[in-house]
Amino acid sequence: MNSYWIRRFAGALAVLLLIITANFFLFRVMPGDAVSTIVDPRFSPEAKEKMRHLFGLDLPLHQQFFIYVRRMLSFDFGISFLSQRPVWDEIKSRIPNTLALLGTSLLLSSAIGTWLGVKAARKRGGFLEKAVIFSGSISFSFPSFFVQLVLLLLLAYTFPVFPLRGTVSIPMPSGTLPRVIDYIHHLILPAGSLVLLGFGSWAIYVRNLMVKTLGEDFILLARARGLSEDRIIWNHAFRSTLPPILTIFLLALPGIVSGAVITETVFSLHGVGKFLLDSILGHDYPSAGAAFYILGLLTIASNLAADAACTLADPRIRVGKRAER
Amino acid sequence: MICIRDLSVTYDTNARKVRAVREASIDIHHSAVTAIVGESGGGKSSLIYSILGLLPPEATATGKILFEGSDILSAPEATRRDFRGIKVALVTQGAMNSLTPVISVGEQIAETLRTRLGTRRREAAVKASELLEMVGLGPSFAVRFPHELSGGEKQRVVIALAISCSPVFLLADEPTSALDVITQAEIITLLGGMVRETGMGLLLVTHDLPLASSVSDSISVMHQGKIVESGPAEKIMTSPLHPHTRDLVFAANLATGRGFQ
Amino acid sequence: MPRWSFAAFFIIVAAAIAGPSLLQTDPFESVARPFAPPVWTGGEEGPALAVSLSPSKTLFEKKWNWSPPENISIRGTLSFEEDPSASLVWTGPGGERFVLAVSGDTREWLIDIDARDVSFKASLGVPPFGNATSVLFRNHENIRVEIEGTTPSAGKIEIRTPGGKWGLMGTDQRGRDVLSLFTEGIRISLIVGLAATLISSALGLLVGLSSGYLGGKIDSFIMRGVDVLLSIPVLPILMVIVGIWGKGLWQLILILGLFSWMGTARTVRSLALTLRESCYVENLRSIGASPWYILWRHLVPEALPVLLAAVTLGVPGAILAEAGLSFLGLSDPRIISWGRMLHEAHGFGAFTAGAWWLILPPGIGISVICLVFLDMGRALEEIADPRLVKGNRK
Amino acid sequence: MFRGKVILSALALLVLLQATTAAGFDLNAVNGPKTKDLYMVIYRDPDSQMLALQKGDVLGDITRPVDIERLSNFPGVSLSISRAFHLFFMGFNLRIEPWNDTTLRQAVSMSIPSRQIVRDIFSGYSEPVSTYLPPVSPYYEKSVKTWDHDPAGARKLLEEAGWKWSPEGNLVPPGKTSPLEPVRLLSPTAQVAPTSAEVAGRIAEAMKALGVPVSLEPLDFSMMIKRLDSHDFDLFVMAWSLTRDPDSLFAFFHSSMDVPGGYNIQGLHDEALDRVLERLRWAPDRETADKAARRAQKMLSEITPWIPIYSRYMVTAVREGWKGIIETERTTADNIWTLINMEPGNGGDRPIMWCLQEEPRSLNPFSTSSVYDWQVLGLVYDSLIAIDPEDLEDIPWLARSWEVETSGSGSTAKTRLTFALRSGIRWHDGVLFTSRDVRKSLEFLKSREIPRYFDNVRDIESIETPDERTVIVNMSNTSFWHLHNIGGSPVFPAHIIENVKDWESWQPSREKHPSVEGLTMLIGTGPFVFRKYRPGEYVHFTRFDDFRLPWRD
Repeated sequence: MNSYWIRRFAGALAVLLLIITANFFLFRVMPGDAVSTIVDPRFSPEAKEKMRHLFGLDLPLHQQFFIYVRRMLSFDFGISFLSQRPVWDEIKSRIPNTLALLGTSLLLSSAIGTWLGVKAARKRGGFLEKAVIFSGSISFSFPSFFVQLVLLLLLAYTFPVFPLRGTVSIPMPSGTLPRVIDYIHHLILPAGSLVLLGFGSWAIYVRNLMVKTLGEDFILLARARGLSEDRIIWNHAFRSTLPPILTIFLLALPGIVSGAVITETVFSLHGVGKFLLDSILGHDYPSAGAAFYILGLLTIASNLAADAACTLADPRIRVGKRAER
Repeated sequence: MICIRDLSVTYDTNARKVRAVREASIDIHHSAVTAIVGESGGGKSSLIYSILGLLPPEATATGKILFEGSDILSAPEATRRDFRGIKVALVTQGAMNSLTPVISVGEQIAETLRTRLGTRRREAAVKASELLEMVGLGPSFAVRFPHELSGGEKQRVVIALAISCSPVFLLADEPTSALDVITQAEIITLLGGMVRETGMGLLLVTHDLPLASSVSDSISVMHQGKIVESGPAEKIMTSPLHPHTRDLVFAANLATGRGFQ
Repeated sequence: MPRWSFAAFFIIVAAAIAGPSLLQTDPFESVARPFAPPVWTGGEEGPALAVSLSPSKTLFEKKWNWSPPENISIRGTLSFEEDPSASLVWTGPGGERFVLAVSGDTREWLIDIDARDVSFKASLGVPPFGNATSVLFRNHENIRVEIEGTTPSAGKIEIRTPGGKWGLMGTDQRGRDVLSLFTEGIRISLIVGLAATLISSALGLLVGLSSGYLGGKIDSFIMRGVDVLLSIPVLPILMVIVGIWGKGLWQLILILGLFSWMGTARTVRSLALTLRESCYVENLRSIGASPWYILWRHLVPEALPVLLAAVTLGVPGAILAEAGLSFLGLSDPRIISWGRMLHEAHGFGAFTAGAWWLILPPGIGISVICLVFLDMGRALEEIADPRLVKGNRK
Repeated sequence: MFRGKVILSALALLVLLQATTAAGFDLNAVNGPKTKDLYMVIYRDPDSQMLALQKGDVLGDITRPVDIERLSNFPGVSLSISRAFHLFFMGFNLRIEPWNDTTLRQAVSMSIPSRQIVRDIFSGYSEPVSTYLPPVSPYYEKSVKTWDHDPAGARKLLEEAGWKWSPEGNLVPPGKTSPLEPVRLLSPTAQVAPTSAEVAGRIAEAMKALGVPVSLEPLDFSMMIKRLDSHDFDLFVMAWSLTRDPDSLFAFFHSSMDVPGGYNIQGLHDEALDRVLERLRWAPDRETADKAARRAQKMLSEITPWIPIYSRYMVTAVREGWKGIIETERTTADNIWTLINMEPGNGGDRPIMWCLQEEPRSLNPFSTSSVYDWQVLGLVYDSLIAIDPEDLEDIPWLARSWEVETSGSGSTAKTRLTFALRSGIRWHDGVLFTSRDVRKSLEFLKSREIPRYFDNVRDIESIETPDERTVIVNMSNTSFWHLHNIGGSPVFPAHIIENVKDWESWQPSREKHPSVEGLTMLIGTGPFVFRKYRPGEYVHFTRFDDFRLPWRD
């Protein structure tokens, strides 16, 4: 059993190393030179040279690589070129927002999607099945930023139900409970739009899996034993489809992380995704690398979590092959 | 006993209409083994599923199936559902996934006992291990998962599940065709033994005539949805009337080296 | 069984090929005022005015029955025989006279007036944010413009007011015709969608078949690689690479193709695995057929329906990825794609200007194309795997 | 304002700008800071900024023409407009053929329709210029040779100089047979600077019409700067934001500045111009500086190393319901005086919500060069001299009065600045402000050679503080601008910067103040006390009660 886990952790480590190396080379290859983004009539040539030395851009490449790996693992991302502040400080304040957005939208869209998927598989040809297929295709085809822009315009401007931007209203309400409510109130539109866009694809995946499972022999036998339809659907069919559903979790995760980047841009949320975009546009090596690294870490961590859940749900992996008799 | 009178089952997939069973009539008696023999795909399974009321949506069954005198074909779904497992049980071919892969074998049996007979949790667990023993599997199997069992062991669990609520009739649809010859023999003797001990009626559906003749009391031959010939096992084996039956008997003797009398 | 999507697909392809040449306006050239609503929307915006004054016609008069136009521009040069003393006089609402320009001391009189110039507004006493034309035009009143003083010997001046409305889909923030931008966008979306997916499917087929068929060490190694690649968020890495490679259309297509083959590789591998164990491949191998022969003559045709379904389902993914990247501003500015249109709409204030005719078409366009490919993909999928159809008892 | 007879001229424009300001502006009437709380709210997305402005909780600057038009007739919002220290131009690479040919440059500048470009792209909300200093600058010279838009005249000019056109319409230099090879115009990408990319497109079109085969090359900003620093370009477009001092002309056009990374990007080497620029740079007094600046502008318009295109207007949206907004001809409502003087119209105490369009980067006064940081730091740190918003003259701030003396003569002449400081000024943490703070600040900037202040403090020879109220700064050479450079630098609290070891990573806004509760190490003498910066959301200030305007002493 633990050989399984060792392999999973080794895989995760491999992904981590790949991200760090990709990170290092991708940004070093970037044309453009960091210092030159800080252009100010008052800067003289010698001043610019000083800045270039400050960020250690004049060391040989391999030396920079080893320092880079060591620093990445210790979360010391160096100084951001744009803000001259430790990158970790910048990202630290942004991670909670991204986590909140990612977490809620992932859980909600998977929960709603799964529940609808099972219901649709149950009544084949029913109205619900058509609705699920339609909503699924919508979430596959509608560009997320377009839907979000329209939602923002409708629900934040024409009918000011939700706040326009950011994660906290100004001036900040005092006391923890009002602040939490205020935070949630700010998060409803962004996370809600991600759920709206995401649950359809979940429903379709789950419906297809359930349809396959319901065609198996053991369902026929369970029916032959006179078990109630609910028990058959939830205790037998759903429980056996749970492991593959959790693997969809793995596949959907990178997509959701990418979705977060666009959502943070549209709703001007202070998150890691938006930070990645700004750093890339500003040729800010350390920040862009760090943001990409954090997004990668988030994906790996959730991969392992989904893996763990998958093993718990699927005895074929958890139990493996115990000795005969 | 179950009397099936002029049962016809037709499937109309949007491609074409298929009449799988055409006015079949057969009687299934208590504590006796009735066999239906025919080439595979001849409508045998449709017959079993119409008894159970588990035909797919696009299939329609006409005719009458009398269970202890009352026609269950037209009975409402609730009563038919109540029948399943208590009155009439099913054993299928037992290909790879005849058991829910994620629930332990013992739990699946206990679950049936709890939900169908309302037995309490601890008692159901005890009964489950007894059932496993009855079908020749030790108590240690209760905690095992289906993927840890061999084909034969899985089939035994399916049988245990079927008889868990001591049904009046057991319908077996090709129960042994996926197994090797030795396990085949063991399963058939197990089934035969149960019919004798509990007085349960067994409807054995198979394409294997020698196997059928070795255990069943009466045999009906089915060809293209119609029952062409019925009769006691020896009569069918010794003096087949219908040409199709004769071909089957000839093939059976050829296989067992007895040659043609 | 042909579904609506196949018909829609051909219409879209036809529109992409024939579209741009049918429309006479060039997508880059500005044709009307920025954010001009489409013609068929309500409102009493006046029509476009295009009149010229010349030595033979020094006066122009018209009754103006609409609200003041967005802008008026009077441009041209007049030349005189001797030193001129002429002035361009505008008689507006209530007979008020405005001298818009006076001839200089040279024989050439260059007139260049535009109502948007802050200095022109100042000369009419209109605050810098006001609308100069509101002084010159009023609903249901005459407008008169005349060259007084010495009559010019040659030359011409043109008086133009951009129409309040424009064409079927109005104009964008630069006054460019949205309809021609939209049809241009169809072509780009199709090219990106199809090309990127072809690359990714070809790669997917290659990797999937070889790893599925060869099996063993290679298979587990490739599959580990696929898992690693699948666990990296695609958009961030696309952003990073596009940031480096530059934003050309073909680089974008190549990158999209290189980062979306993993899904297809997985499906094809699982298909190849099942086929490899199936009997007829076993027999082929037993009669001495070479692996390549088996792969090429049998596995590939078998994998084709699944692949075709995967391709059509992959197109929406590529189109949305391109739209996402252009929305973030990471695509080539010279290429008009729907994502680009939405990016510029978002960046240049189409939302605050309420220019729905600039926002809805690209958004809906992307969705329609994706729905079409989705439906075709599902139709193909059902051919490849009938069990998804209703009723699946064997 | 009279109707009837109308004369179109720039004069009318000046009259116009007066009309929009409050009735007669008197600096001494300014008092404050009045409101208790000031929030700088971060709105990075222009749409959400517009929505906030319309819904009424924020005041701020707007740039997009569509926003200006929408807010101009929006109830409850009033707009103020003024010229800005901004100049957008196209530069040539004078080091290579054919751009070293002056007539060609003059002809090209005649072919570019700056007025039409400003109309189409800015809907008129920018000012076409043809000089090398923005019109708002006090040293702006109007009577220079302006190459007005006249395509036919441009072709005539080239024909007289011997240029011909190839059959395909491309220019053929005099004495050559083959037409000009295709050249590339570097411009920032539309993502970074949308309007600049549009203007570059229009310029390329105009030059193609003249016969110069130009193609646009959009680049990321840092890539472009790299190409410019290594002189690997033909043409480039650029926008500079300048200061009220004209010494930027020296930085842009003096031949000594033609070094990689220097500002003489176009590589201009002109002996006569160099001498005028040196007179400007090291002018002993205002008159020589003024004369030299105007002379330099006249010479430049002949040489045309650049083609100035436009100078952008600053437009600020102000919510009605606030009293005491300060607008002048040279600045919109967005200035420190307004923040000090404004208060809610109907009494009560509502916080001011001012819109910040970008995240303040590091709030480290030494290392940052982002304008958004300085919108925050400018409220906290004061300087010895302030700038009168009306006529841009120097007015006392931390220094009550000052003297500029030049000792010695000729090449050994040196400038000496003596500042008399105001008394009774306190830092936000209560410590008294003395001459030691000024000396420590200037020494800190010089000793650490901090890039941002490097050019200001480089020529300081010695600093003396005879008593707590006077500071004497001896410069190593003479220049009229020393007063502005030294007097304009922010003054830091000595008791805080003394123990700053590593200025690059100093984070004053994040370190708690050792003794005073609720304060950070971001301590100044300014009208507002920095309280909290919540990344992505807002920067919160409160009123500094001990703050007194100089004329309130």
